[in-house]
Amino acid sequence: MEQRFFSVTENRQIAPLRFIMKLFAEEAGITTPGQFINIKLEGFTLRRPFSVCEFDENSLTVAYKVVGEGTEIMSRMGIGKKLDVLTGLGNGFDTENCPDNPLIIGGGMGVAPLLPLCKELSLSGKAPKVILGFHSAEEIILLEEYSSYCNDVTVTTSDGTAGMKGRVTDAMDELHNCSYIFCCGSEGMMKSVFEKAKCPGQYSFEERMGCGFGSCMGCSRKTKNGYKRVCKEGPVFDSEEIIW
Amino acid sequence: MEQRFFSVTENRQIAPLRFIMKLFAEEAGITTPGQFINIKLEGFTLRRPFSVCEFDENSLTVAYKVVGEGTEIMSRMGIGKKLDVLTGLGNGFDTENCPDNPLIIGGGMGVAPLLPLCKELSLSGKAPKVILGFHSAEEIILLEEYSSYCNDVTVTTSDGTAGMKGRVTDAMDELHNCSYIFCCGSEGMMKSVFEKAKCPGQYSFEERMGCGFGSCMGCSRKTKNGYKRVCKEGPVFDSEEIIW
Amino acid sequence: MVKTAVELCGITLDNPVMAASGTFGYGAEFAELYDINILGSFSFKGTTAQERFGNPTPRIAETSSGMLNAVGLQNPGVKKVLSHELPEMKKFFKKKVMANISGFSVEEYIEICEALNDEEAIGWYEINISCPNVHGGGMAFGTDETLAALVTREVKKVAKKPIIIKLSPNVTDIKKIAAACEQAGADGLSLINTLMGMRIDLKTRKPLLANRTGGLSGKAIFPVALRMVYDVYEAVSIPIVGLGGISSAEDVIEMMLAGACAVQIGTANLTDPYICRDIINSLPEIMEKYGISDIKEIIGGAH
Amino acid sequence: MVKTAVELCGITLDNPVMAASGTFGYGAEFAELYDINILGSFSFKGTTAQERFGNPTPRIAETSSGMLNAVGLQNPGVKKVLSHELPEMKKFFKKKVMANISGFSVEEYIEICEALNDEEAIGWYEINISCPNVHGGGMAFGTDETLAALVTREVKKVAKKPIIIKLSPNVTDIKKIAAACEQAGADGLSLINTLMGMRIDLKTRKPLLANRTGGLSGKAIFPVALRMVYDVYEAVSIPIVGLGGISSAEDVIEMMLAGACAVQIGTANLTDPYICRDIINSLPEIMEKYGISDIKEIIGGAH
Ligand SMILES: Cc1cc2nc3c(=O)[nH]c(=O)nc-3n(C[C@H](O)[C@H](O)[C@H](O)COP(=O)(O)OP(=O)(O)OC[C@H]3O[C@@H](n4cnc5c(N)ncnc54)[C@H](O)[C@@H]3O)c2cc1C
Ligand SMILES: Cc1cc2nc3c(=O)[nH]c(=O)nc-3n(C[C@H](O)[C@H](O)[C@H](O)COP(=O)(O)OP(=O)(O)OC[C@H]3O[C@@H](n4cnc5c(N)ncnc54)[C@H](O)[C@@H]3O)c2cc1C
Ligand SMILES: Cc1cc2nc3c(=O)[nH]c(=O)nc-3n(C[C@H](O)[C@H](O)[C@H](O)COP(=O)(O)O)c2cc1C
Ligand SMILES: Cc1cc2nc3c(=O)[nH]c(=O)nc-3n(C[C@H](O)[C@H](O)[C@H](O)COP(=O)(O)O)c2cc1C
Ligand code: FES
Ligand code: FES
Repeated sequence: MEQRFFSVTENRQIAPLRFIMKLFAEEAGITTPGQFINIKLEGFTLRRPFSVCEFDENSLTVAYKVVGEGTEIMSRMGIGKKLDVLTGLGNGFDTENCPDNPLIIGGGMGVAPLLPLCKELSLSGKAPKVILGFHSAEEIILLEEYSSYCNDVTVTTSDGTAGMKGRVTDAMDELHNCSYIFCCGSEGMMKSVFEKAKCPGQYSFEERMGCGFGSCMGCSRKTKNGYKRVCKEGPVFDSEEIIW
Repeated sequence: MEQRFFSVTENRQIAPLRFIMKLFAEEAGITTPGQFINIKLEGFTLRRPFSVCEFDENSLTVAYKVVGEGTEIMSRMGIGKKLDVLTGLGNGFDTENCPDNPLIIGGGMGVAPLLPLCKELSLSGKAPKVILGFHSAEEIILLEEYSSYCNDVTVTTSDGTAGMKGRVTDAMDELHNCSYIFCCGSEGMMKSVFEKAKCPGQYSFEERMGCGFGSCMGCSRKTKNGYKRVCKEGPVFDSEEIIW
Repeated sequence: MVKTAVELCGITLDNPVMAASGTFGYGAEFAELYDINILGSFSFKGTTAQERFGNPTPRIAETSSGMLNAVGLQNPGVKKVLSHELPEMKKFFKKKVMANISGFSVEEYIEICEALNDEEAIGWYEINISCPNVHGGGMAFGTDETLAALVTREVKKVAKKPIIIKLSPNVTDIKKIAAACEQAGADGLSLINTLMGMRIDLKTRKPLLANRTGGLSGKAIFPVALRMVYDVYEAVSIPIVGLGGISSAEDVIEMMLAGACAVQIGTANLTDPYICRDIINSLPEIMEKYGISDIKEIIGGAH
Repeated sequence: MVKTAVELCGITLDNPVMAASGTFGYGAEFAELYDINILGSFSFKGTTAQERFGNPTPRIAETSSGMLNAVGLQNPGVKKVLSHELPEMKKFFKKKVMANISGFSVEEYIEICEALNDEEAIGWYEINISCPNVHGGGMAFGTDETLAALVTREVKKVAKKPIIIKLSPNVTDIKKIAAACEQAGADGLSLINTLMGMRIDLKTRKPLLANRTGGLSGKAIFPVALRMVYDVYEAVSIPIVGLGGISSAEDVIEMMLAGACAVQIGTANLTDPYICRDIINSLPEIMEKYGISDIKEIIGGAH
């Protein structure tokens, strides 16, 4: 974990209530797909945690949805705005021990942290398949980016306005012999995926956070290996240790 | 009283820790010298009250000293900044019943509300004399402006770095037969002036304010005519009613 | 169209938004700014039997998301309120007003109620047993359930209006005090008054307020007020007026979900004199946003 | 050079700034960021006899200038603290640490003290009788002067370190409780723990925290903490550790003027993990600004 001052270099709407913010610093501090940052917003006690959906040495991008006061303020930030950010938070996905054809499943804003994972897996010569689930066509985000790294991307929408009508678990039916899963989405969605998949994998969780760096025990989760902090030992947990 | 949104058209340092801010709105809402405004600053519960030191129909100016967090933030505001202001507050000076040669005495930032009074008196054909007291030369403000309305301005400084060395009351010694006084400064200074002057006059007071428009009783002052609100029946009180 | 009317002790309010005592005077300053008849009602400045100057100044200090006041119940006394303030008020306010009554003894509360009993403009008495800013004054009644019950019982005997007891948050167990007031005959409760607080001036190294301590109000105390309304709602069955740090229509709804059937806005009126109007105007839209068609139906909805 | 050292129950602190229990873990996360030996000291996470998971999540909510937490004393239990957390901590923290001890019975407090008595790294016990987030837990002791005195007396009998009783602000009269603890043998007091508060989610219409209520901390509560430290300073003669909403060197000085001989920083560590370092670094400059050459001399200066 490091504290860095980033400047906003891009902040644009990509779908109703959904935005992309690109941040620049001398060192971005993200080393692994699935890590997150915690942004300080003036006037608020708690920072706001966001997964990183793209990063290189000196920049990172977050895709965010406006849900409350903090994200509303973010959506109005202009280019050049300086932000106090804690970066390099959380464990991120472990890509070392996964098979060659993992399945990546994201739901809603949960597609964000899986994008750099998809990129890394593809670049390292693996051939991930991707399922992205949304409520409706207008909520689709990051699809182009996924398609640029992977040519097997399935989109589902609950209302059928784009891609396959249904849920991500319906799309899983089409895919035989999936042996490893990377997943991020609502807890309910992830549980369905896990139950359907019956295979090992890694799941990324959200929790309301106090600090975001392990000092307050605000975000604990019971696991088969004892109590773990979503912000420190997580947000990514191995399917073997998750208690649903 | 009215709520108006002003924009900052000028904000510049005029002496160490002392600034001038000019504000523009369609109607400035100030009708009488000695009135004040109450500025809302983001993130604070209480507004900040400032006397108006110059005004016309659609603009007004405040001269302020940086003393705490709020004025520090003001000092960094750029041109174009929009401010939520309650304007037209307080009674202001009554200029109808004063003789032709009133004495105007200001101390420190207390010189601010007396400037438009000096202007009005001069323009209405009266011949005010002015005494402005400061700690030292570097704290002198608005002297040029006073001199443009009045050619009998005496400056005193406690340390003798400019004008006459001493206090405003020392300067009063030089002036014979003063028959009416307009005064603003610290309460201690005003009391000395009053005791020395032994003549009628009007004195402008400061008090910590809750609302600034008469609804909270935060700023009450005992007077010979009962309890009065500095923000509503004041800030200017007639010497006859003041209990020192 | 959403429905915003609520009932408070038998009187219908067009909407649950009232202005809180001590921040709205007798309404005159606000009536210059907007038609205050849009309010559900308001509670006027705490009134004592005799005229009071209150505490010396400074009476006001700022805090993070809040303020301290130590006004100390400055008011013209009940006779002058009847002869001057209320006749003035009736020129611009046509609804029932809430009379905030503060006293230093049970006899004083009774004396004030008796004096106000025949004033038609008054809809409710708000019995302030919780002012933290007067020594030997109201707050002692509000911090002891036996005394709270005593005031309630004696006032109830003479009061010709519903009595709403205004509780202090400076207590270990507000549920106990609330229940004691209910048992003693209170028609309703209002909570919270201010939390005791203080600031010290680093330059003088002395307390900023002449009274040393003051009452903390404003957004900072909203979660404390909400918790107390929530707890008291489970302890009593009389209506609750919820207040403390409310500054938006969302806060109004949150407070009503906790159990308030009406709310009061205090400090926010000082920061923004139009806040009550703005909240009332935005309430229908915010209700729609959260799927509320009749605001009455959400009272206590979080339980 | 200004002097920043203070003394707390016989141990000298290089400066009065400590980190508060529950916001600093066992120091490890902060030691990665800066050398935490610059701190006066810190109080580690509330420790119980057995391991505790604490409350279900969500445990955290935001409020104006503050936050709510309902962690519920998650900790590995005293044995593991001794065998794992403290040995780890000693690798990077060379000063005496404050052990925050939480219990559900007098016996539990005693058991924990006995277990920790021989640990040299511990300078003081901070006996937390004020956690609002565990049912049937610590706060009951902190809201009743007889119980508070009982815990103090029994713990004092076995404790081989000075005992500092951490008081709850959720009480009618904190002076009474403070005095009872002093009489029962407390070596010092720390105050305040969190104020009980709550938030409701407008979308679900249910309390935001799984535990329903939580403890309010952060800048919002600073004036309440200050008032309590000020009052307690007049009621006792043992040293007071002041905390609640401190987030700047100015706040440290204000709290010490009220009567604290040392301070703790809690919530501010979560907003800004470098805050303790920054406060310590700026303290000399701010002391000079207000003409303070030796910080010890301002303790209680506002009285
Ligand atoms: C590890 C992690 C990664 C995340 N990644 C993303 C992402 O890539 N894109 C995205 O849009 N959102 C993401 N979120 C959720 C995001 O943090 C919240 O939507 C955001 O904090 C809401 O702030 P607000 O002020 O708009 O909402 P408010 O509801 O006003 O916030 C109030 C408080 O609740 C917290 N909060 C509200 N919703 C959530 C939530 N779902 N999870 C955690 N805390 C919450 C806020 O942080 C704040 O402390 C992530 C959350 C976590 C824990
Ligand atoms: C009627 C009136 C007219 C004034 N005119 C001027 C003027 O023309 N120029 C000028 O420089 N100052 C003037 N002041 C004082 C000015 O209001 C304060 O200096 C300013 O509010 C300080 O704000 P702060 O946030 O920087 O200080 P802080 O000390 O951080 O403020 C904390 C709180 O105390 C209040 N406060 C602090 N000092 C004073 C004070 N002296 N009087 C009243 N409230 C205070 C603030 O408004 C705020 O509510 C006037 C005050 C009043 C009442
Ligand atoms: C300046 C001021 C004066 C007050 N005077 C009274 C009063 O006379 N009687 C009373 O019952 N409450 C009084 N209060 C308390 C408020 O009515 C209210 O209970 C409290 O401020 C909390 O609400 P808020 O946070 O919305 O201000 C006063 C509050 C303030 C700020
Ligand atoms: C997340 C969190 C956890 C806490 N855990 C403890 C604890 O275990 N023991 C304790 O005595 N106080 C605990 N506290 C209370 C703090 O130590 C402190 O008393 C309180 O937060 C007020 O200080 P602050 O406003 O600086 O945070 C906790 C506070 C927070 C925010
Ligand atoms: S949020 Fe503080 S430990 Fe995870
Ligand atoms: S400041 Fe509110 S009445 Fe004057």
